[in-house]
Amino acid sequence: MTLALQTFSSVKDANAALLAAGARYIGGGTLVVRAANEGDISVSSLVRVTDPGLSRIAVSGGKVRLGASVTMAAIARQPELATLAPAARAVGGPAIRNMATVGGNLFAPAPYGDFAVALLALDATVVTGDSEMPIETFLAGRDTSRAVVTAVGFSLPRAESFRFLKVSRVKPKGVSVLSIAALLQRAADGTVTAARIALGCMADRPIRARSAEKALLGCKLTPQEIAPALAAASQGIAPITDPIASAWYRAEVLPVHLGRLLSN
Amino acid sequence: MAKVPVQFTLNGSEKAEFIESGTTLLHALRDKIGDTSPKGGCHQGTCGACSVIIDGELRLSCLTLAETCSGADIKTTAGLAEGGVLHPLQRAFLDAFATQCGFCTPGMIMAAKVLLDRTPNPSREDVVEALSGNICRCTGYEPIVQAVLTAARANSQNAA
Amino acid sequence: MAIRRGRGVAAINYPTGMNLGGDPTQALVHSTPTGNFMVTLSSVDLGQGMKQIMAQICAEMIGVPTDRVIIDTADTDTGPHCMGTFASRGTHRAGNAVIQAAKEARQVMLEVAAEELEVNASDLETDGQGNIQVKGAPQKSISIFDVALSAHFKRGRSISGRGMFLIPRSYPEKETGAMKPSTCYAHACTVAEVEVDDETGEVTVLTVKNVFEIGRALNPKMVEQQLVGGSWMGISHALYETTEPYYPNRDHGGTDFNQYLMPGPGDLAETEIIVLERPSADGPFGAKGPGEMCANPQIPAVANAVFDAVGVRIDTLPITPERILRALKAQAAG
Amino acid sequence: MELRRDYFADVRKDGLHEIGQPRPRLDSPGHVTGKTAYFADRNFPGMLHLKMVRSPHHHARIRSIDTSEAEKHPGVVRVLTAKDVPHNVYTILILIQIGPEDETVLADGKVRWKGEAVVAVLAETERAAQEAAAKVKVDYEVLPAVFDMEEALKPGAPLVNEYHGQNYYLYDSGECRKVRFGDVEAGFAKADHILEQSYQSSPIEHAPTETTGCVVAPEGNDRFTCYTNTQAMFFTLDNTSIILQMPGNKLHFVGGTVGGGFGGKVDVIVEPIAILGAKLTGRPVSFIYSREEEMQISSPRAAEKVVIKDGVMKDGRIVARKVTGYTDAGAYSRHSPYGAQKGAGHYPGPYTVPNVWIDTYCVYTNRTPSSAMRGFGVTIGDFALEVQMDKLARLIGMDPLEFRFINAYRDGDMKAHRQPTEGAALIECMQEASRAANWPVAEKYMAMSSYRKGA
Repeated sequence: MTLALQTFSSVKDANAALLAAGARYIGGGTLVVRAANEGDISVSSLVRVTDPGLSRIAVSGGKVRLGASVTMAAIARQPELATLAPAARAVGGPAIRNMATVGGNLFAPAPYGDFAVALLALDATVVTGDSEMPIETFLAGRDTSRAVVTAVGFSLPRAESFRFLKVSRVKPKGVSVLSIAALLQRAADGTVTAARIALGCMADRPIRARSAEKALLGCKLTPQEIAPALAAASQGIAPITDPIASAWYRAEVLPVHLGRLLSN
Repeated sequence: MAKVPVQFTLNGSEKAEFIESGTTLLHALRDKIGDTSPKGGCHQGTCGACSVIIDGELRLSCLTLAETCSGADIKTTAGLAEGGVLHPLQRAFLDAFATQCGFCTPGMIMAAKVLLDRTPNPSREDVVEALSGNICRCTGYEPIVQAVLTAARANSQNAA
Repeated sequence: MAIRRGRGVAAINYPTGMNLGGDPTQALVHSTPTGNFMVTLSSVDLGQGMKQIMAQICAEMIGVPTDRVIIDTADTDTGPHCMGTFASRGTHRAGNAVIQAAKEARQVMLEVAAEELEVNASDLETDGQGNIQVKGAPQKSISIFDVALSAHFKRGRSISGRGMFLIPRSYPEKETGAMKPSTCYAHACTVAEVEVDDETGEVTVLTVKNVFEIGRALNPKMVEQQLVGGSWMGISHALYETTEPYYPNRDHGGTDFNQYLMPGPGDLAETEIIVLERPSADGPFGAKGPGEMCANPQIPAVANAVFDAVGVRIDTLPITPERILRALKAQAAG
Repeated sequence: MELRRDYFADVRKDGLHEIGQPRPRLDSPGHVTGKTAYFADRNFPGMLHLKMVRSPHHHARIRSIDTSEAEKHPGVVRVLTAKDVPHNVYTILILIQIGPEDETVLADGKVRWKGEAVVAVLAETERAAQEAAAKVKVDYEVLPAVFDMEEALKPGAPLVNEYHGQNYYLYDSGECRKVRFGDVEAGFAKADHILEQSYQSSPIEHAPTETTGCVVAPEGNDRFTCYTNTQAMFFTLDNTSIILQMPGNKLHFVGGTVGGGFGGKVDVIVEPIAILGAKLTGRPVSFIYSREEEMQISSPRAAEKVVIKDGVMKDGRIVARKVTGYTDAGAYSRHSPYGAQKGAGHYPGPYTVPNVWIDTYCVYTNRTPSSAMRGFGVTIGDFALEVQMDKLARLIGMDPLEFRFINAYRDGDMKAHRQPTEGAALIECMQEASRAANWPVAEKYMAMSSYRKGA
């Protein structure tokens, strides 16, 4: 058997082809072509879709819709998405960013998937064919997901309410020790009225820091007031151990980096 | 084995080949077309030695399937010198002693070229960012960063 | 949060060539009909520039510019034996072999020139530009181009030479360990300055000031290449590199350049290189091997600087943020 | 870079034409135009691709190997096992009489590290070779493995390598290479302070951007041309000749510019099996390590443990130094016995110590065999020595740089391995570092010289 590429103009036809054994969807190729190059013989055919709609970025009325084939580079250079640029630029080097897609990032195992961490904080909706689901639901079931992801949608955060941090050993392009995305709504006096915090590398896929979110409510972002949230951040996490860092280290420095991100 | 036609422009000349479906652009360029300037350092997308420019954008040829490049305009380091005259980046790499084993050099030059094409007067941070996907094990990077900055200065002086 | 600064020093020496000797390298040199010179070897260029250095050595010995020397190497059908490119031996061993071969070729060349100029060969010298002239009477001269033509077509001489360099093998004495590991040593001293984040254990190397004594910088720009790249690798070894991050546990070995950590272009220390030259007794023009030792002193210098900054000793390489953080926590716990 | 020609000006001859000149590199134009030819830039019609079936276990007995399904796989031309290799048990330093032969080209009855080569598959495409490799069935009986050097040296530890019979290399001097100089115990007895410390490293990869590999083409006259990125042409050719029991005149090795070596390409690993494949199929063969193989299968720099015990006087003199070094060879020797004894010749470092005791061990464990790397046998020792020097200085309340001046070796000083010091320059390096780093030391140290009066 050889590796064959099948090209379809519609997602519907691609979804049908993906039911075949050994078929895998190819977006930017950074995950699946690598796997094939490394000898993953479970992949025998690659399925791609040329529908230009998959590469469309739509921003209107504060709502964003990113086609699944939109690349990290396209997001990083879109002026209306400047708030998200740090998260898009956190992925790979320039060449990888020209290839890696929004859809692919949703499937990238930790320590990859930094952009999906941002999308989780934004409470994005993941669109697959006819159905839509919250990103949290999608991530939980991604290992068995067969249908092509076509887009993600979310409300564009105001610049001051969205924060993103990636910690890596190698600069400027290294994979994550951890990544954090935080969406914070604050009252006029600076008190947090709503918080959604997503973490990368604290599990095999992006997760939310629910205890920390709760603890932040009613707090001003001062070292004293956020301390309980930082203490809570490590609750319920099971960080990955990999060549970059151990679970112990990731758990130890999560509150430190979260504190820096919040009080910056 | 299923063979599929691919046709693209490589360094200004038309190329048409029949390749096995699923072949990476890196293999197609090196083994079919004979342009060995992109190097296979990892086939994982982690070293940058295979970097080429496709329609003006830096890409990793090891992760790009050749058949997705039909109709594309592809540039490699082998096509950079025109009429035997080195490109300013190539000249700067020579003058800065920015090559040792040379294996990363073609990819580095591709990464630097897309930077200078878009950002003629880059800052050091711009250069560092542009080269960040390319691994060099010999030089410690500094001579390469300096070469790119020097080439940018030479370009802007020529333009002035 | 506190960023704490420290500095550390380390001084080292390093043997040139294969430990205990016994590692031969041979070279052949001959002229083409038009006075270009071919050096034939089987030494391998790993990117350090061995071919360039052999060309400069041969050019110096013969008396021609370097671009008139061609290096033919790394082909076992043509090149005489070389033990290999390792142990900082390339320049020292192959360089000496090329010197000897070039000397022999030069002697023939001077003899032919002497016949053409009708003088004694011992009265001749080269000007380094490709000409042979009478000592004290430079107007009486002949080009090496013409000498080569004469040798080939008129005099029937082969302007060629054979070179061989071998340091006899030393066998360690069983009980005392008396031995001769090497004939010459390079030296270095590095001062490193670091910042340590005492909440995360992250280290930033701010500056490294490296002083290297390498015998003789045969091509200073190429020496600089080695020393700058080596200094980077030393820092990389100190803080980043391992194939087994949880050694001796065998799990989680990195398999790519994302997982195998090395400093990126955004992590570079401000690097100063100072070179001293104390020519070695047996090196080509006094050269020693700079290629390996330049990556050594940064490792302990960085380790000592980390201690100076935060007061904990990390005696296990690499000095990761995790190891520092664990030590800081142990220190805080008393 | 700054060349400081004022040091040692009296012994250096200047005024040369080419030497000392920053001539441009003649290979760089090829590098910047992508025209430099590396071994993998050769492509031959009909070339086969070799993929290795590797051990998934750290230590196991091989009960059986079944290659029948793999051989039937479309595109497969040949499958090689241990019985196809004429001289399967080898060691590379046998060329300089360092034995015993202790490693298999392809595993025979046993695997001793995770990743060890067991079966080689030659196929028309890389993909076909990968698919067929997955069809090779190896029945393993997993054995206890040992990863920790101290554990490996304990009685009753799993035996890693039967060709040695114990988990350390046996030198002519016994279980370790020894250096004995002066009376180290007497030195400790009179010392004002004793400091014993232990240092540890883990394996380090050369990580050249070009992975290890070769391309072999039959010449049609019973000779084989092997395009390779080995760091040592004849060393590799001669070892290949032994392994394949093929006269050296049948082998033609072509190297050239290598995409980075750093010591990682002096093992003889890919060439013999690729040439064997070419010989048995009559086809060109390409065997190139994947990046995963380069990172985890190719020999790394050995992990080392170094224990240093020093006796030091209040005035800063080191009066006794005892060093015990352990080199983690992994499962096979390769160059490690040589590296371990290189350490013995290097200690106690560039310092003059009157009483020295050195033992260096080469220890076998069930991990990827280690081998040479930039600074072989010395790099980790220097880390240990120089951190120890820092600790000693602080222990006696002395400036770490001044402390080194007090102990620095100078011309004529007798080294522990009984060679007089020649050509020393440590003092001058430290003097220049003192200036460059603005790290002042007492004037008497700045007035020192590596030269000895009358030396």
